[in-house]
Amino acid sequence: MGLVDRGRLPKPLTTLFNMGRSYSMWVYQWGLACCAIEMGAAFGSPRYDVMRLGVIPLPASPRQADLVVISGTVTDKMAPAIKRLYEQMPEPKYVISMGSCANCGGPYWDSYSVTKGVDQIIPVDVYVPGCPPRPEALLEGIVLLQQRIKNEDMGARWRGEGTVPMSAVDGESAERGGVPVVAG
Amino acid sequence: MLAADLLVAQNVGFYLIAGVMVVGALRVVTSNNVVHAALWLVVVLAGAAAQYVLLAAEFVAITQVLVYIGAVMVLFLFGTMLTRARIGAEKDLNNKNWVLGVPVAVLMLATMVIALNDGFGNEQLPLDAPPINTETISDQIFGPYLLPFWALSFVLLAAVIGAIVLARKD
Amino acid sequence: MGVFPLSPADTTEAPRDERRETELGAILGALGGNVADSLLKPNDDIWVRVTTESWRSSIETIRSLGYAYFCFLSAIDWMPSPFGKGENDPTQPAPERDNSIVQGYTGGATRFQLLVRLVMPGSTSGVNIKCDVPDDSMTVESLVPVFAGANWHERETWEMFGINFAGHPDLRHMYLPQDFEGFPLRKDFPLLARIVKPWPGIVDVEPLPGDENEEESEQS
Amino acid sequence: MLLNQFLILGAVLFSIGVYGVIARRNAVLVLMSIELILNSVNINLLAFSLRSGTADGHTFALYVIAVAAAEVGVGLAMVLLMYRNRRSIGLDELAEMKG
Amino acid sequence: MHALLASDVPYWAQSLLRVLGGLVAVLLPAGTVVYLFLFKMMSFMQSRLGPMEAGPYGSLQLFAEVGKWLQKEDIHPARADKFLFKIAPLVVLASTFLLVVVVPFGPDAWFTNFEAGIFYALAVSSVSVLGILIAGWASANKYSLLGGLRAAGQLVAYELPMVLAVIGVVIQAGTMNLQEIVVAQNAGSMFGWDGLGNPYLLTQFVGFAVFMIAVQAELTQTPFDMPIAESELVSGYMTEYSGFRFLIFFIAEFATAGVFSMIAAVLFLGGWGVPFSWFGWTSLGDIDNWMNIVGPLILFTKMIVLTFLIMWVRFSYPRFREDQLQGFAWKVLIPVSLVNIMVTAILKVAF
Amino acid sequence: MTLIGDRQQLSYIAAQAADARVNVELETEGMTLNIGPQHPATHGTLRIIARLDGEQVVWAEPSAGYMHRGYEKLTEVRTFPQVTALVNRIDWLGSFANEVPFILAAEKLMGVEATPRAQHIRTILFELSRIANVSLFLGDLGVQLGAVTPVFFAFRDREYVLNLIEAATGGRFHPNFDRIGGLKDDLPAGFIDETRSVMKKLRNFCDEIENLLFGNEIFQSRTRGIGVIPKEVALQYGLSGANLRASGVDWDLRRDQKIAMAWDKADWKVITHPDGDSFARCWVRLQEVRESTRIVDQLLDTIPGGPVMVKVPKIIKVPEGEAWVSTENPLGEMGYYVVSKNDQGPFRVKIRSASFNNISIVPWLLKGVYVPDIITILASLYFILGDIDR
Amino acid sequence: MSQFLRSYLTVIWFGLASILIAGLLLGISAVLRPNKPSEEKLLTYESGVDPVGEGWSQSQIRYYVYALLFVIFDVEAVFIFPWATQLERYAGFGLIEMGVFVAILVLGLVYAWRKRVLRWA
Amino acid sequence: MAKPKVPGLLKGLGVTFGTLMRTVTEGAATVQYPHEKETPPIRARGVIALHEGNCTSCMLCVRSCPDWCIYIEGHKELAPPRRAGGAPRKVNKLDRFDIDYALCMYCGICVEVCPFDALFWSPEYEYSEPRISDLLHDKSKLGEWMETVPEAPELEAGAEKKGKK
Repeated sequence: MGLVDRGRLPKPLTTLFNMGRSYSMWVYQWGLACCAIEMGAAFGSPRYDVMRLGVIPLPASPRQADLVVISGTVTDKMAPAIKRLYEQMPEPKYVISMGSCANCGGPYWDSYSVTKGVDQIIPVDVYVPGCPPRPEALLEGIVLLQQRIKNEDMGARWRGEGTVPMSAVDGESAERGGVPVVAG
Repeated sequence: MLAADLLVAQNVGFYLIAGVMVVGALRVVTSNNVVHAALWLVVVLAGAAAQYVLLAAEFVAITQVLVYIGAVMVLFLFGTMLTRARIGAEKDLNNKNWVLGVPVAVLMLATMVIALNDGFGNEQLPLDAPPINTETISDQIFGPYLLPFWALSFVLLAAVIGAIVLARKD
Repeated sequence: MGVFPLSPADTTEAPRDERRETELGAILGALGGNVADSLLKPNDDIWVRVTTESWRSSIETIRSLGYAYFCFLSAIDWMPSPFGKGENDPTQPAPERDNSIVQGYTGGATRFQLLVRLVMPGSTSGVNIKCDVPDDSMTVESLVPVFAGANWHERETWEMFGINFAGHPDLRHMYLPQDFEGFPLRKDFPLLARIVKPWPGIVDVEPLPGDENEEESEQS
Repeated sequence: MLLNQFLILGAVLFSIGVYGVIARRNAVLVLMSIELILNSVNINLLAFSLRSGTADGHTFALYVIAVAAAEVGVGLAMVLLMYRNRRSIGLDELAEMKG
Repeated sequence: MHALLASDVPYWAQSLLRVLGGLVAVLLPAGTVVYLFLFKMMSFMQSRLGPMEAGPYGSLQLFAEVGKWLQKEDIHPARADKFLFKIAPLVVLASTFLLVVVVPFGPDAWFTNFEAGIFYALAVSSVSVLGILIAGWASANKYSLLGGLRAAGQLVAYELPMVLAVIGVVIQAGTMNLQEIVVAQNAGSMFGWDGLGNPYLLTQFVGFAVFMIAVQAELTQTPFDMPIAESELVSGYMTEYSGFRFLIFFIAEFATAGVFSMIAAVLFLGGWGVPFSWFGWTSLGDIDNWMNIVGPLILFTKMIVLTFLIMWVRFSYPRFREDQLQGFAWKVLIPVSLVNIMVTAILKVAF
Repeated sequence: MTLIGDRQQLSYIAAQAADARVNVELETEGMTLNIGPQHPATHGTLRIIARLDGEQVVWAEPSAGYMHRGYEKLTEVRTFPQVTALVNRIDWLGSFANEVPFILAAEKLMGVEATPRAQHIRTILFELSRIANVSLFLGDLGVQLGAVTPVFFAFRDREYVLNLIEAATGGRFHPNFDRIGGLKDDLPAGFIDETRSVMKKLRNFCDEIENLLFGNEIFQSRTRGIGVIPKEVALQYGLSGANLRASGVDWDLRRDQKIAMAWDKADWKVITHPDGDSFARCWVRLQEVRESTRIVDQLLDTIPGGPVMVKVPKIIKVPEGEAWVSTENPLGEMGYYVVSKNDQGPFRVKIRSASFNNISIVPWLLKGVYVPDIITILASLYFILGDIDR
Repeated sequence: MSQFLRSYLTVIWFGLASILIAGLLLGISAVLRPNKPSEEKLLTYESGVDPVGEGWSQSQIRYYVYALLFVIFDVEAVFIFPWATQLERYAGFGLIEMGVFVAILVLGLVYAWRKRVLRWA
Repeated sequence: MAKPKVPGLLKGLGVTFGTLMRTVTEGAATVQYPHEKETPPIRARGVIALHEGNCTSCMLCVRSCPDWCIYIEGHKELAPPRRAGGAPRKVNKLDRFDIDYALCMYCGICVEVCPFDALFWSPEYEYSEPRISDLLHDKSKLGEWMETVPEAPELEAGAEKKGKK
């Protein structure tokens, strides 16, 4: 079974399911370091209120999560736990790497105990730069991810090709070159 | 609706439920996991409640659900989880002489079935008897059976005190 | 001794700090022969170095003088780093450095020194207590019986410097994975990332052709 | 519906319960088997009550349920005590302990 | 509705209609509660907006949720008891469905009309304990087990105040039939004035308070949410559940909130009815047929008010500790409700 | 304010110990519960290993290090400005407060002192970061105890403070605004008025939290008498900040220490509470936010004019010497022991962070409590992972 | 079939309906959803570290005492209900009858209270 | 304590209900991000913009960067003399100026040390990427950010004016 992930659904249905995935992203309450607080601000602050976008920060267990924001420094001691928790999330799952530490090690690039980027252990869908990124920057990352999900080809994801657009034509809108996702 | 239909429907219900109950009861005494046994017991108890309904005993049926399924079974599950409740099969849940139980039970069953057949044969139950309502039961309890009722309160009190004494640490 | 003009308040001649002088006097008096060296910087702080053997008893004595607040315990590795700071050009041989060990205030004889700060609660009267760590045994008495709070600090120091604490209840790794090797805060522990990654600063501006001898590009 | 349907169902449950009481070593399971027996009794009580058209059987069924609840309570408390003292709830071991 | 069905429609169609009605009666409150309260009201209480992007004002958020959960992988941990792990959510959901059976929605719009209606409701509501206990045990997870045990301990502790609180109403109404309780409230009068009927909220205020507190606890909402206490047990007995099975728990939780609110509305707020004196009715037989359409809406409104109360408390309070919770039930609620019963009984006999 | 008497305190502690002992005897197959590294209650990645008997903790130990980033080593390979930028991230909620003691220590070694205006602005920003830090604690406290709403209020009102900090320094979190000898820049226009109105909002927030959480009977029953730390034990473990003051020690480095900051220019109180339980710790913090808003308000009135930077060379070399400076940070006493060898960077920096000491008391404190109390106690001790692990 | 039994049949329909609707949705979900088990994924969740010890504990006896008290009082409630509906007819005597019953049970509660099984420590 | 004591439980309910009412009547504190955006403060450190003309590829920023995340390559060229008849000047020409935003810690040291005013802070923040390599902004991209660099803010009263960024 697994019609969604095999990409065997008619296109309207696929679009529908993609919409469902993009507008209902239960994000895992899991902060690592400084960025966790900015993530908390994005999730918890009424000023940003990520719930508007359909990103629901309720679950505390990976089993109910769709999205995990790796927010902060990944240390070598923490890395196995991160890997495991990512594994324990049910498919389909998405990862946002938030901040320099998670992207590349950031200020601790030369430390003896810090993993140089979370993408060394788990695949990442969107990288949000900043140290820490403003909450809006994280929101932008989430909006970007949502746009990509709306156009996503689950089959390709399943084959391990990452997030690729359903077709090249539609894909144009999903990829953007340096301009903010939603203007104005 | 015809009486025959009624008969059929009720009988079908009875046999279905009875079948489930017997299977459940067998699993209770043969299951090799205590929690599974407890849950099979729930099935039997629910079936019994359904049988009570068929026997037009609404109040008793609901009491069965409330007390047995809602309370006693929770007690059982607590009891098992407080002692030992592993996931998966367990050995040594049975006695060494469990084989002895089979003939005893079969013998007993045979005796009873013969006796019952002798005694009641094909006696029919009244089909359209009005369900015994709460009022009647209430009158029974607070009338002729008042004394057992009060005695019951002492039994319950004794149970509370006894259980607290037993379950306390000191 | 600052190179820059001190603020007017500090330019007065050799300030005296009578409060600290009394305090130091009391400490020296109580410790007696256990003191190896001491230093008082007026309006700044007190340093006392005690002998290794009397480490725990000295701390106990000082505590009984009213310094009941355990601030921190750590160590200092006085060996200059063999790697320098973010070696400018790893392709070049490391520049000659003075690699002799020079201890800081109150001197010392060994590469590692322990450092404890105790404070009198409710005031700012504190004292920094140092003691040498024997280079061979690398073992000092544990302070846990004196200050329960020293437990974690000693674990950290053990993990970071490899200094053993005799009598510590459980010297286990605290920060690093149990199988971590090496003692990161020793000066000779290399930061691999710095050694592996080429410093972007080495890629300097290419000189004009026929201009090779021009070494210094104008920096500001 | 025959009266015997219910009575025989009761008898079957009763026998299974008896088997359980004999065969089971685990005290909690024995208590469960006793519950089976009590339920079979209740079925009989109610069946006869329906036959006679009175509510006596109902009243007694209620009492049986109540007493059964008390019995389970005390029984499990004993099991717990046993477990606490002996780390096992095997009934045969209990017997050995006596002798 | 029932009269209509009984005469013209064959039994199977009746049953089908009832089941469909039941589905609506379970899922509609669940959806409403989740959207209106969990998303919107909670957000507003925190000066936020809640879901806005999926549909206008986030109105399609629930559909997105269902669409998402349908595609989520369903994980059964290797050490779990697979079968029990799988059926536990169904038990909890079934308990909700069995509960909604007794709720009367209008003079003729009911699914069943038991004589011992409220007694039945109390009985089946306790079935969900089994589901939760099984879920906690079968997950083979420590948080789950602790959560399950806590949940069971708590649910049984608060079942009792709930039962006792209801007894006051039963004494007043002299019946356990929910339909008759509704009629008794709406046809009754207070001191000879029948403009309000006699909602038991006014006479059984203590009972109502105890009942609502017990409902709060039965639903494991803050301040009684120890079983799923996030900061302690991650998600309690739901920790290991993923995919649609989790959603079933989720639906059941909020549907049960809705159904319990309906039952509370029936018991204390006059259910589907408005005071009969407004329309000159005196008994069930007099009521006009349109009440079968309006009645459910009235009940629904009352349900919204009561769920608002539940959720309001949920979003305002911190949670108890387990022993405080038990102590509260046994030392406060149960004595209070026993006293309430006694007082009600004495008054009933005296007047 | 109700007090728990000494006798009660002691009997509570004795009861805890006795209970734990009893249960150790009874318990054979207890359960080991991991709280963390990923757990909603751990503010990040602390791990608490607790052996339970039922729900009672027989033995518990925090296992730190999941956020260990090697600060002390990194400071040895960085220059002074780079270290300033780095130490921001130790206590990531009160970043500016992290910079100050380090800069002060460096200034002490160099023998320079910031201008009065710089000192004033430093103090204001210091207190602002304290407010930002502790207000989040107040909200998070609610989450730990199961109340969802306070944290949203906290994030709402904290944003105003962050706006101020960002307007002045350019960073919401990591200002990197302090320089040896003063500040990077002066305040932008409009800052003072804006700050005044924000302080009003913050006081209002404190009232809201007090009504919503602290006044709540459930909250009080959860925190009163839980996790009692007697004075002597607190000093032994080196607890500092609100945790120490909640045990009745009247000690605040802001008041008691003469350093180049402007706290003595304002009139404010040191808050203490004699109980030493979780409630006292939370209460002290709440009051401290109020006091901080008062300090900020007063300091805004008296900002002196002048430059914000003394003249220092562009490439800084700090003369040889050792210096210790600590300040009263939001989490407690944070200090830097800086050893310099006349180089561009420090030779060795020992970072004495408050949470490390505050958390080291946890094994002592958790013995015999119940699982929910673990959460209460941890929340009330208030730690930040970066501050423990560094 | 009598009206009485029909009502209860409805209960069964509802029970079946709940199972059916859940089963249907689970079925759809089973068709749609991916399934990619891995060893790590099937491991019990324990905050990201290896599960320690067994997944069960000898839980506290207190839970049991609470449950027991509940059972006893539940039984009491069962008897109060019919009494409550008929109270009007029983009048004063009914009050006494039930009063005695409840009073005796309350003794149990008081006993439990005095023995401090209602608190934890 | 003359005031009658309101139970804390009710006060708490009052706070949440008050907020609910305020949200309904006055609107939420929310800025609906993708549709409306707040302008960050002028000094906000969002992204570093490069004024290429000012850069002399002196490497000062590269060397002071704690994260080693700036990469500069350049060569020398002869430029026409400033005054007529003077000798041709040697000018550093910038070939490559990359900042790796995946590594950058946004400390601002590079902007501070730049002696030629070639680097500026821009408060822009919207440049998250699905591929990490795209976070390495090259010369032209850094140049684009220049458009978003705001004027330095006015200073608060009492400040000694310095016309520096």
